[in-house]
Amino acid sequence: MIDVLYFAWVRERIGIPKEKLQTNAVTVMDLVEELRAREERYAVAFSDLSALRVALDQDLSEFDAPLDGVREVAFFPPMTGG
Amino acid sequence: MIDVLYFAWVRERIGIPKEKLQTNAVTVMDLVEELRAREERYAVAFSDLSALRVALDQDLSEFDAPLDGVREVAFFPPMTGG
Amino acid sequence: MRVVVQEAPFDAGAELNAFAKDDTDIGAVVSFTGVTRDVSGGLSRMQIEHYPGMTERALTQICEEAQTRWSLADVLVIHRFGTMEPGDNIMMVAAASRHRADAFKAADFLMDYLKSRAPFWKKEVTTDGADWVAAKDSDEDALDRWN
Amino acid sequence: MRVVVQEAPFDAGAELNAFAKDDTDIGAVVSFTGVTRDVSGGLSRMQIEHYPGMTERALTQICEEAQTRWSLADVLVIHRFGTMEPGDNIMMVAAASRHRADAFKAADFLMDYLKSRAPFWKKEVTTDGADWVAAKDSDEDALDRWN
Repeated sequence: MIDVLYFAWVRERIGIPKEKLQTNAVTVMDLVEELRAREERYAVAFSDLSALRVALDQDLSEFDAPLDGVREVAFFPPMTGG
Repeated sequence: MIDVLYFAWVRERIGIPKEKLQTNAVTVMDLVEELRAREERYAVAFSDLSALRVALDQDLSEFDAPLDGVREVAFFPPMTGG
Repeated sequence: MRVVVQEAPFDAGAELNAFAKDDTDIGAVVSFTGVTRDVSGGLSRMQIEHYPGMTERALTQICEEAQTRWSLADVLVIHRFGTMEPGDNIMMVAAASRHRADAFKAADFLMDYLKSRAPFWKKEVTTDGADWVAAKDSDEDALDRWN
Repeated sequence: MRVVVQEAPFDAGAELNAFAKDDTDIGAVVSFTGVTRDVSGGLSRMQIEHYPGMTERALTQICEEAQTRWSLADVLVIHRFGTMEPGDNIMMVAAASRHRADAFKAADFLMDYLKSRAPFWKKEVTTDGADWVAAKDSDEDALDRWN
């Protein structure tokens, strides 16, 4: 089981801030493909990956990174703090 | 008559902060030569012009600048504010 | 080093006065304060979302990186989340050093990294509706200055 | 624009909070505070001499130059003269702008020019005696950055 978190407009499009998933995805990209196939709202949220960022266990990462040992995946748009 | 002001170690070496002088000096350099010739303390204070700065009527200037119309000349070391 | 992530307002002046107060060998303190700006004249409020846990972690890493790059006596980052009115302080950073160049560079670096690497997202609520603020390419490009 | 030359101490935090308070379209405030530093551990006090009249004139010119170079909502310079103890604030500058890059550059510029172009002279009084602080070549060289 893996915790998947969504922030900002990704959270709004998917409609929930967080969910627990059972997945066999090897990389972040595999997980994205699984999510896209689930429901239209996921397909929309993940339609343009260049507009998305991913963090693995609270460290910024890449879409081709492996999920092995990861407990928390977060998807969100580019940050706009400061 | 022209007001001549001295600051920091220039003031300390010459021993006074300000004096009024009657001069026919055409440029700042002419005035410096006049002062150097006056007394040892002036010669010492003006021995190394690269260690000195000059302001004419409260604007930074150069040693070859003309004194025509100038009412206030100030000599001091490079600034160390901030 | 002090990293604060909070919903409550903070007093930038009081923070500046308290910062690096006990260091006797600093000559320079640079601070940056980010203020909720009413760009269009129609902003009613700004909402800031963040990623609890990762936020503190990312800000701490950015401060540590600044401390390895420059000789700093102290570093401060305060960032708010929640709802802000126009004119409210959103965040501040401060860097204290013996030398002014280090303090300036560190504060500038902290801002550039905080902007694009700390998980905050701004949403502007105007009379016309609410919109997520888009990240600027110029903010991402600014990071190249530090490579 | 506010240029203050005074012997009395000032409250940097209160100044920061009061600065650009009524501007609704600023997003960024950068401040620099210069502190009396006890470099050798033996400093008992710092004496700062200045050139009344020219000081205000030079600081005003430097602020005006910053305002022509960057888009600034407000600029502040406060500089003390007289006797300071270690840890006392000597001076501060602040710049407010819509954009952080302008505020950073303006504050950095103000400091570089103030250091080498405003008529202040520091004298360090230590247990070994009193010495005028020598100007650093690096401070003069720093001005080349703005040409």
